[in-house]
Amino acid sequence: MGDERTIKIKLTFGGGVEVLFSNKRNQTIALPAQTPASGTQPSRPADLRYLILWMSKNLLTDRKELFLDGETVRPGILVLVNDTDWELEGELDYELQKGDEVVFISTLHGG
Amino acid sequence: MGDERTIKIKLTFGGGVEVLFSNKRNQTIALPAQTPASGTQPSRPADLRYLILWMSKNLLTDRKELFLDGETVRPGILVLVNDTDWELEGELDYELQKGDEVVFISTLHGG
Amino acid sequence: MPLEDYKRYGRQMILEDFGLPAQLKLRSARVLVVGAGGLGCPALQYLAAAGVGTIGIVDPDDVDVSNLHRQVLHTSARQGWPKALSAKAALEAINPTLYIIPHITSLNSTNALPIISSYDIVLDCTDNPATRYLISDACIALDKSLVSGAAIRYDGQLSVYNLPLQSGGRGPCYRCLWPTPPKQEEIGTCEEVGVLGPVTGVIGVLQAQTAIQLVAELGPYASSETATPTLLIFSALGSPMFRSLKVRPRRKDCPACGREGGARELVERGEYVAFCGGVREDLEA
Amino acid sequence: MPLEDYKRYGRQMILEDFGLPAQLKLRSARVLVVGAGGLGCPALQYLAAAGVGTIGIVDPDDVDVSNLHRQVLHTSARQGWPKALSAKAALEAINPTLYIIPHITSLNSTNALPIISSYDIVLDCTDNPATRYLISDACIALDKSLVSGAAIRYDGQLSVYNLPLQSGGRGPCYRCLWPTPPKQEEIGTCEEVGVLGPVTGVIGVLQAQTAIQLVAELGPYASSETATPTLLIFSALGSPMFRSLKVRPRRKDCPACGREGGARELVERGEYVAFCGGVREDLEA
Ligand SMILES: [Zn+2]
Ligand SMILES: [Zn+2]
Repeated sequence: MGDERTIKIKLTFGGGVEVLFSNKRNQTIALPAQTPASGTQPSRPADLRYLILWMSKNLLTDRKELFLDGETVRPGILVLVNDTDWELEGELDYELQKGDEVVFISTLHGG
Repeated sequence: MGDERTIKIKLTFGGGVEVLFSNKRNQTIALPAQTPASGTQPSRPADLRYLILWMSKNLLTDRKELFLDGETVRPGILVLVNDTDWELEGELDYELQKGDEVVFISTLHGG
Repeated sequence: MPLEDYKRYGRQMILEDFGLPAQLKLRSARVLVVGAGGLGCPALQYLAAAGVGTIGIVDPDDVDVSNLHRQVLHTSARQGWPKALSAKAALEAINPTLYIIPHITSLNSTNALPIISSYDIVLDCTDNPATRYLISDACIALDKSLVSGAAIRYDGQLSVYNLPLQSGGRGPCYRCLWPTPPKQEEIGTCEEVGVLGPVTGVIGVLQAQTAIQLVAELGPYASSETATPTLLIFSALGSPMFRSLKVRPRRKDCPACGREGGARELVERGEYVAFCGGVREDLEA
Repeated sequence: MPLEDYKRYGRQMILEDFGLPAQLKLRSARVLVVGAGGLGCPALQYLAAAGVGTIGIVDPDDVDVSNLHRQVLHTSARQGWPKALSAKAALEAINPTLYIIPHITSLNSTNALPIISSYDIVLDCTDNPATRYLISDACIALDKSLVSGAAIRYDGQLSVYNLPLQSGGRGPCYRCLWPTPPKQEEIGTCEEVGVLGPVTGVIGVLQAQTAIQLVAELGPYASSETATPTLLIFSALGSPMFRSLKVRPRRKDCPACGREGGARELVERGEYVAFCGGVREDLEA
């Protein structure tokens, strides 16, 4: 079940965000536990900033602009870690733990 | 937050079982991590058998016969560990882990 | 299907995995709702609106003013009507094309098998422990899925008993989960304990939704999916309000589903204890 | 309170923490439901049944046959009626003692403040993104709690915006959570995408329940409790079906609730984008 260099993360999509990710509501991924070192940037433990980058490279099927806004997600998308708004958890700097579940949802307008 | 000799367990009651436990739906307890040795019985890690005994001694406010049936719970009460029926988890022999949540519920008849 | 039906059901027919096939399954489905009370009213509303072609309603009682805070199909003007007829009138106003069959009777060991046998799926919307065991036994005997709801005070529960599994088998019955009823002193099922209307509403609507999904083979009930037996518990006072619990498979020693013919014997023996001091409760929820 | 009311509301008045005080709070409450569609119908039913004394209904549209698979207050015979009047007729049949105020109009930047100001609590049962921002801004400007529901396809969401907190402050507004609307291509809010009736039913009933609990100060909304801002998400296809998510406090830089007078300016400026290619959507859910 994965080696020490990756951590298992559960991803959940809702409110329409799933259409950007192969229309799957749930995925479990093996995320590198450390970010790759690059130039002057040393490696660091995987955080949400890295997860979003990783997702956009590995999972996003198309239309990056509907998910990404620079290094973060579009303001129309709410991100929750283990059922809590990421704003309460440090946002992009939150360090992911094995088994964490990250939810990406968009608002629904219908009724 | 508790010493090594106890483990924190969350208890949840529903469907009327809560009236046997001070009418509280949720409690967090510090359960001894090992059962006390007694006579020929050596100490063992705390399991659901021990939790039920411990609850009946420490939490049950009255009317033991509405909760207990010998060393287990009355057949009218469903026990779930981390949202799963204890029958799928080894029942009385399930060894409790730090942070486990145990739910005790009774059926509702109304409508 | 008539053009009018395409207009009426269009907003659900365009759903992914729905379409004409699901609509036709609903039209040919026969669903029995036992109890036209707090749970039965919202369940019936959404079954009828969605186009379930044949709907049976079992209820022996008349509409009383004390029902109206939660039993939303009945009206002040229909006080005194049999609930099964009041509900039928309300459903025909929503959707005149359906076949609605009122059964103005309580379910008992004599009529349970003949009534249930002519339906595909049963919704338990009663509030009577004895009737809950009877309905479950009859559904086992007749191999019907049972969408069971319950609500009291601020709490509700929802489960599908005898759920068809991908393995070809069936999930547990009511007796597998609840081999003996709770004692009277424990939970006050029998006194007048009160219930918040929307609690019955939420559970009743979810019963209709589950029945629609079973009939139309949607979501967890699609043939490609593996629906697992769960118990949804709800509390209006809880935080979170909903929890989904994974429950056991059938008990091998269950007197109803554990051996061939067991359930039918139980129904025919008819020893459904009058749990509440011998006095039969109202059937209605 | 008249004896008739004790009979009608008895089964909820005997609930723990309910009683006569809660019933009187409901009777004197004024609740506005914006949208008498898929969410508004079940919400209105349970508000009226429970005895909310004054209920306003905002909807500019007429009953159409395509509504009837989910908008359970309307009937085949009332096709063509303004929904606000059809809903009023249905509610008066359930509970003739209430004061039901139809507003046959869409909410806009001119009428939002005057209409909302005469109510205590607002239910957003619309399906129009522009109206959702407008209602939220108006509720911030007027300091009203907003019980917001949404449903599309198999999915639903429920949240209380501007929730009174024990600290004396208020929870986030709609803009705090959703500062910019989703793009049109992303989620198809604008095409006809379909919705399963019971999904609107579950969310609508929960909106009524939440409003009743806010008015009667029940459960998490009791003055002794600490209600925290949450977003309930629901999917009929999900397993589990419900999840409760803990959301952020107010954004300090929110243009509506982040500074005194901001929300009123937004309403008065009235620049609510017609998100869907300039065509106003149906208000009804
Ligand atoms: Zn069984
Ligand atoms: Zn705000």
